[in-house]
Amino acid sequence: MHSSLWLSALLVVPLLGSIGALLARRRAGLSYAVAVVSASIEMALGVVIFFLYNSHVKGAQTFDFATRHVLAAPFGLAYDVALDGISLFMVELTAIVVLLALLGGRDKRREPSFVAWLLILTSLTMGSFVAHDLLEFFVFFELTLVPCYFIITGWGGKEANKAALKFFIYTFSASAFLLIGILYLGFAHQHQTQGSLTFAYGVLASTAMSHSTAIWLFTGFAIAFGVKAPIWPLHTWSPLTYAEAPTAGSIELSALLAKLGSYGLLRFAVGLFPLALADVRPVMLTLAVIGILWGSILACTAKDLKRFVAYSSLAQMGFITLGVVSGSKIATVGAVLLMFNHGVLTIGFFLIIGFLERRRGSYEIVDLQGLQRPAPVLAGVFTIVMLGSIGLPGLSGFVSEYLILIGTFAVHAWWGVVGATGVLAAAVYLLWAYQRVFQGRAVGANATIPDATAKERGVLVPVVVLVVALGVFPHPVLERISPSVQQLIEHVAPAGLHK
Amino acid sequence: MIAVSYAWPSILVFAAAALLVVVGALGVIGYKNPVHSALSLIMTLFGVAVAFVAQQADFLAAVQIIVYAGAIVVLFLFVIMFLGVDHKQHVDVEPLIGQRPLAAIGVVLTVGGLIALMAESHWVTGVKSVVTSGTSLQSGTANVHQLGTAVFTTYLFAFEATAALLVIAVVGAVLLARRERSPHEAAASDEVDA
Amino acid sequence: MNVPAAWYLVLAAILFGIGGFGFLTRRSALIMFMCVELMLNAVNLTFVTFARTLGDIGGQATVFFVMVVAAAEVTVGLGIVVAVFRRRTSTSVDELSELKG
Amino acid sequence: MAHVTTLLLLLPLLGFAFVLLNGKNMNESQIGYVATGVVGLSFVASVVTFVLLLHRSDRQVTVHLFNWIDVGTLHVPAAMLVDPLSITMCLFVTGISTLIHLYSISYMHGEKDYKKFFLYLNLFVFSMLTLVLANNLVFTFVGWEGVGVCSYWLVSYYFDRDSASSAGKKAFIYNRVGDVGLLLAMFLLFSRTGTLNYLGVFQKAGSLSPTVATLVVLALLLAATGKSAQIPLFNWLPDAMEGPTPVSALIHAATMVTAGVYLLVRMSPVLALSSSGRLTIAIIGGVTAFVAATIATSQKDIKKVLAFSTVSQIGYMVLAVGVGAYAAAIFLMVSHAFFKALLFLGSGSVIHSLNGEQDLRKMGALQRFLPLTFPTFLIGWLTISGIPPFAGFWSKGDVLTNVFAHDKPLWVLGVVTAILTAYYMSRLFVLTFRGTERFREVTHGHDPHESAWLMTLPLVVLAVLSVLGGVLDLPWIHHNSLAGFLSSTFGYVAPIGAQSTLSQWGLAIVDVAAALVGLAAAFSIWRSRSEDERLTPPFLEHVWYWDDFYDATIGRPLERVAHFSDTVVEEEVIDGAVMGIAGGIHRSAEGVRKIQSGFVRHYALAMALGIAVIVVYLVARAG
Repeated sequence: MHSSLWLSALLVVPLLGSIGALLARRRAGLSYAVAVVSASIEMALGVVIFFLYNSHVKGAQTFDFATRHVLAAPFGLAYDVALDGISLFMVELTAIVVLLALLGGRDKRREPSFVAWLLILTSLTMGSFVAHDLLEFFVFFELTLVPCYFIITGWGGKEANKAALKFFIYTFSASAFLLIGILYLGFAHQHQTQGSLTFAYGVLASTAMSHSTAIWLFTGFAIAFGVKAPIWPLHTWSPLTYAEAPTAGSIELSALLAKLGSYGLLRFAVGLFPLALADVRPVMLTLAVIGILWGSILACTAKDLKRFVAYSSLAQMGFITLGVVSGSKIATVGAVLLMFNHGVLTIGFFLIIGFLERRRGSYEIVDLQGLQRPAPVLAGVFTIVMLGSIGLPGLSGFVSEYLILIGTFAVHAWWGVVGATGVLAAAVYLLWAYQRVFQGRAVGANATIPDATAKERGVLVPVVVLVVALGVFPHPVLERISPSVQQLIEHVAPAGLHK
Repeated sequence: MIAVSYAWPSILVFAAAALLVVVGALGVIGYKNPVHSALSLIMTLFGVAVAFVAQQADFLAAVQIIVYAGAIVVLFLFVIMFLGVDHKQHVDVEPLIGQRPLAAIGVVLTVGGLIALMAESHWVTGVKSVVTSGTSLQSGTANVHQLGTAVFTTYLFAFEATAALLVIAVVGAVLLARRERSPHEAAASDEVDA
Repeated sequence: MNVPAAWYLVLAAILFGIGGFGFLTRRSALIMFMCVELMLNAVNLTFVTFARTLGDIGGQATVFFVMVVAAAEVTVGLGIVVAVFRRRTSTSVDELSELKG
Repeated sequence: MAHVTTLLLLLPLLGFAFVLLNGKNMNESQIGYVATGVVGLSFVASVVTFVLLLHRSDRQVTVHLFNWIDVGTLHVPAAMLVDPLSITMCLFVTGISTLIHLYSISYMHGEKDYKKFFLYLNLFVFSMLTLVLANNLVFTFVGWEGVGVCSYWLVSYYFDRDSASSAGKKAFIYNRVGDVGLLLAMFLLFSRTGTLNYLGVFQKAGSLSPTVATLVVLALLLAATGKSAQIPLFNWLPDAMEGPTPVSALIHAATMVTAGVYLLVRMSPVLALSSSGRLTIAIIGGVTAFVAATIATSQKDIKKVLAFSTVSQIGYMVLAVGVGAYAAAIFLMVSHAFFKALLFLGSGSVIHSLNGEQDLRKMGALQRFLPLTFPTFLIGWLTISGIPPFAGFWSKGDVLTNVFAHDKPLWVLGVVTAILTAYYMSRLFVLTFRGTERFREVTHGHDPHESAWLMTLPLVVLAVLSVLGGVLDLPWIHHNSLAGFLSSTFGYVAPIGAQSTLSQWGLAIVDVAAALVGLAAAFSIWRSRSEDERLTPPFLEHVWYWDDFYDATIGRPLERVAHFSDTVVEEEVIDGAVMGIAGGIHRSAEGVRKIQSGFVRHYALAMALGIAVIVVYLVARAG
C-alpha cells in the first residue's frame, strides 16, 4: 500500500497552480506559465503513480493509496481516497487532458482566470476519480459544473450562454437523482447497522435492500450518469455545448467529463446494484446500441466539425455503456480502456478542429475543403485519430472496441451483433467528414492555410504516440485494468458470467 | 357552573374590561376617520390594561398605558396629522371582490375554532392542557419584583436582544423618514454651512 | 375568586378576530397597523391569563418583550408608511403592487 | 527460422519507418529503391523460409512475437503461423510486390506525393504479410484492415479529384461491411470454442453445431465478398481503378482482393462442417464470375475491363473454394496474380504512352509502337483466355474440372463465363493493339513511345511466369506439385479421383473450345469497329444498374432516415421532450404567478384562511 499523499498531491497541485496563476495575473503570460508548470507537475505525478500502482495490495482487494479521514461525523462527511486500476487511467487521462488542453487550447483573453478555472476543474475531476466515498464523490462531481459553466460562458462562442445554461440545468437536475440515491443508501445503511452515518464506498456496497428499491436507485444513478456520459436519449445538451465551448472546454467536456458519467456508471451504479442491473440490463444494452447507431446517423448530418465530434462521441459512449453494463469481464475491461482511448482520440479531434478554427475562423464543414494539400501534417494526424476512432487494428480504438464487442457477444449475442454494425457506421461518417474537409481541391483561403507549427506538432505528438502505442502494445494498460475489473465483476455476477 | 360563585367584583371588572375592549376594537375597524380609529384604539388598550390588573399583572398594565396609549397611539396620531390623512376614507366600497366575505369566514372559523378547542379544554395543540401547580403570582410591587427578577436573570439574553432591536429600530426609522436631499439641495446647504 | 381564565381567553379570541378582520378589510396602512396592535394585544392578554393560571411569571415576561417589539415595529412601520406616502401621496396598500407576479 | 520469418514480416515495415522518418533527406529514386529493396529482401526471406519449411517434416511452425491482447480468457498473441499455405501466399505476394515496386519507380516519376506512394505501398506489403502469416483471426484482422486502409489511401491517392476520394471511401466502406462479417465470425467462434487461434479453432471445430458452423461460414463469406469484391459487394472494385495503375495491379488484382479467398481457404476445416455454407459460397462465386464477365464485355475503359475481369476470376476462385477445391483456388490465385498483374502493368504501359488516356475507343494499332508491351500483353491475353499451354489454361481447367465433379449447373455457368472471358479479353486486345489508329488526338499527333526498362522488365518477368506458371500444378503430377504441398493445410479435400483421364481430356477440350469461340467472336466483331451500342448495352455498361439499385434501396432511404432523425426525432422529439419539461415548468410558473396579485391584503387573506384551516383541522382532530 502506497501513501495516500500521492493522491492528495494530485488534488492540491492544480489548486495551488490556479492560485498561483491568479496571483501572477499582472505579468503577461506569467500565469499561463504557472499553469503549464503545475499541469506538468500533475502529469509527472500521474506517471509516477502509474508505475507505483500495485494491483495486488492485499488479497483480491485492488485499491491502492487508500486513506480515510472523517471530517464531520454527524453528516457522514469524509475525505476518503483510493485508486484502483479503473480510476488509475481516469487519473492519467485527467492529467493528459489538462496539459494538452492548456498547450493546445490556449485562449489569451483574460488568460489568468481561464487557466485558473481549468486547473480548478482538474482538481475537482481528480477528486471525483479518486473519491472512495459516495458523498465525497458527489460533492466533487457536482462542483465540476461550476468551472465548466464559467469556461463555456466566458470563452465560448456566440450562443455560449444558452449552451452553458442548458448544460448546467440538464446535468444539475439529473444529479438530484444521484443525491437522493446516495442519501437513501447512507441512511438505509445506518438504519440497518445502527451505527454512525457513513457513505464509504466499500461499506455501502453491503447495504441490504429490496429488489425494487435497488432498481429505483440504479435508475436514479443511471439517469445522473447517463446525462453526463451522455447516454441516448439524454444527450441533447452535448452537441450545442461542445460546439459553443472553447477548444479547451470542448476537450475537457468530451474527453474528460463524459468519462465521469461512464466511470460513475461502472463504479457506483453497476458496482453497488448488481442485482438491479441484472434486471434492467436489456434496457441498458438497448439504449447503448441505440446510442451507437444514433450517434453515427446524426454524425452524418452534422454541419460543423464540433457537432460532428459530439455525435461521434455519443456513438463511442454507446460502446462504453455497452461494455459497462454487459457484465462480461472482457467487455468491461474494453470499456475502461475505451474511456481512456476515446479521451485521447477526442483530444486529437478537438485540437485539430481548434487549429483549423484558428486558421480559417470557422469549423463549419462547408467552409473547409482540400486541406490535405496545404496542411499535410494536420491531415495526417487527423487521419490517424480518425482511423483510431474507426477501430483500425494497430491503433488504440480497436483493442477497446474489439474487447467490448467480443465480450458482449459472448453473453448477449444480439446486442453484440448490432454493436458490430456500429463499427461500419463509424467508417461511413468519419471518412465522409474526412473527404469533405481534407480531400478535394483547395481553393481560396483553404489553399493557403499554413500547416501545423512546431508547437502545434509538439502538442499533437503525445496524442499520436498514445494512439499508436496503445494499439500496438496495450499490455501494460490491460494488466492494470484487469484485476480491478475482475474484482468489480465478481461482485456483480457471482453466477459465473465473467467470460 | 356559575354555581361556583365568583366574586362579584371580579365579574364586574371583567365585564367592564370586555366592554371597553370590544367596543374599542369595533371602533378601530369601523370608523372612517383614522383619528377616530386611533382614539378607539386607546379605549381598547385601556380595557386590556384593566384585564391585566385583574390578573396580577400590575407592572404590565402600567406599561400598557404608558407605552401603548402614551407613546404608540400618539405616534399614530402624529403620523396621521403629519401626512394629512385625517379625512374620511371610503370604507363602503371593497375593490377586491370577495375579500370581505372570505375574511369574515376565515375569522369566524378561526375564532370559533379556538373557542371550541378551549371549550373542550383541548387548547391549541388539541391535547388536553397541562395544569401546573406553580406558585401564584403576586400583585402590586411584589409583581414588579418578580417580573424584574425574571427579565434580568432568566430572560437576560432576550432582554439584551430587544435593547439592540430598539436601537436598530430607531436608527431605521430615522433613516426611512429622512427626506432624501437632491444633490441640488445638498449643494445649497453646503454653501450655507460654509 | 377571580373569573375563570376561559372568559379572558374568549375575550382575547374575539379581540384577535376583530383585529384580523380589520386587517383584511381596511385599505389604509395606518388602520391596518392599528389592527395589528389589536391582535398583538389579544395575544398579550392570553399570555397574561396563562401566566396567572399556570402561576408562571414567564408569560408576563413574554408580554413585556412583545410590547418592546411592538413599539419597535410601529416605529419602523410608520417610518415606512411616511416614506411611501412621500412618493405616492396615499396610504392605501392596494396601490402598492410592484411585486405583482 | 523464427528470425527469418520475423525479418520477412518486418522488412517492409522497416522500409516504411525508414522512409517516413528519413524521407526529407532522400531524393525520389532513393526512396523508390529503398522501398523496392526491402520488399525484395522480404522476398528473399520468403524463399529462405520456404526452403527451411520444406526440410521440416511437420511443415508447421508458430513464431511468437509478443502478447498483444490478454484479458481473461481472451489471449491474442502477435504470432505467425508458417505453413505451406501462408508461405505460398508470402512468396507470390512479396515476389509480385517487388516487381510492381520496381515498375512504380518509373511509373510514378514526378508525382507530387511520390514519397507517400511508396510509404503506403510498403505499409501495404507489411499488412498483407501480416494477413497471411498471422496465427490467429484477430492478428489476421490487423492485416485485413491494414490492407483495407492502404487500399483506401492509394485509391484516393489523387485526392484532389472528387471521383478518386469518393472511390477510396467507397472501397473502404464496402470492405467494412465485409469486416463486420469477419468480426461476427470471430465472435461466434470465440463464444463457442473459446479461442481464436487457427489451430485451436480447428481442434475444437468438431464441437460446433451445424447451425453455428453455417453461421460462421456465412459470416466468413460476407467478409470474403467485401474484400474480394464478390456479389453483393463487388462494385467498389471498378471504382478503385481511380488509383494509380501499379496500385490496381498489386492491390486490386494480384494480392489484396484475393485475401477473401485466402481467408476461406484458411478456414477450410470450419467450411468442411457446413455443406449448405459451401454451396452458398460456390453459387456466389459462380454467379459473380458470370455477372462480372458480362459487364466486362461492355466497358469502355481499359482498366475497368480488367477490374471486372478480376472480379470474374476471383469468382472462379470462390467457386473452387465452394466445391472444396482449395488447392485449385490457390493455384488459380497464384497464376491469376501473374497474368493479371502482367495485364494491368501492360495496360499501365499503354496508358503511360498515351499520356494517361484510358478509353479503348481512343487506342488501336499500338502493336508497332510498343515493341515490348505488345508481346507481353499478348501472352497475358492468351493466358487469361485459357489457351494452352499458358498458366491460365491449367489453373482454370483445374477449377472447372473440380466444379464438374460436384455441380453440373455451376460447371455450365463456368464454361459460359470462360467463353465470355475469352471474348472480352480479345475485344480489349483488338481495340488496343490492332485495328485503326485512333489515338492521334491524345498524343497530339506524336507517336506513342515504349516505357523505360524499369517498367518493361517486370512485364517480361511476369510474362515468363505466365507462360510457365502452369508447371506449379500440372494435372498428372498432383502429388509433388502445389496441391501436394498444400494438402497438409486443408482439413478437408474434395475427392477428385472420380475423374477418369478420359473425362479430364474431354473437359480440357471443352475449355479450349470455349476459349476459341470467344476469341473468334471477338476478332470477327471488333476488328473493324471501335464501338457498337448493340454490343455494349447500357444495362451491362452500367454494371446491371447495381450502384443505382443500392443507391435507391439503401443510400437514399438512409439519407432520408438520417435527415428525419436529425430534424424531427432529435430536435423535436428528444430535445423537444427535454425542452418540453423545461417549458412545462415555465408555463406552470406563469400560471402560479397570477396568484401573486400584488395586493397585500390578498396575501393576508390567504394566510388567514390558512390559519382557519389549521384551526378547523385541530378541532376536527380533537372532536
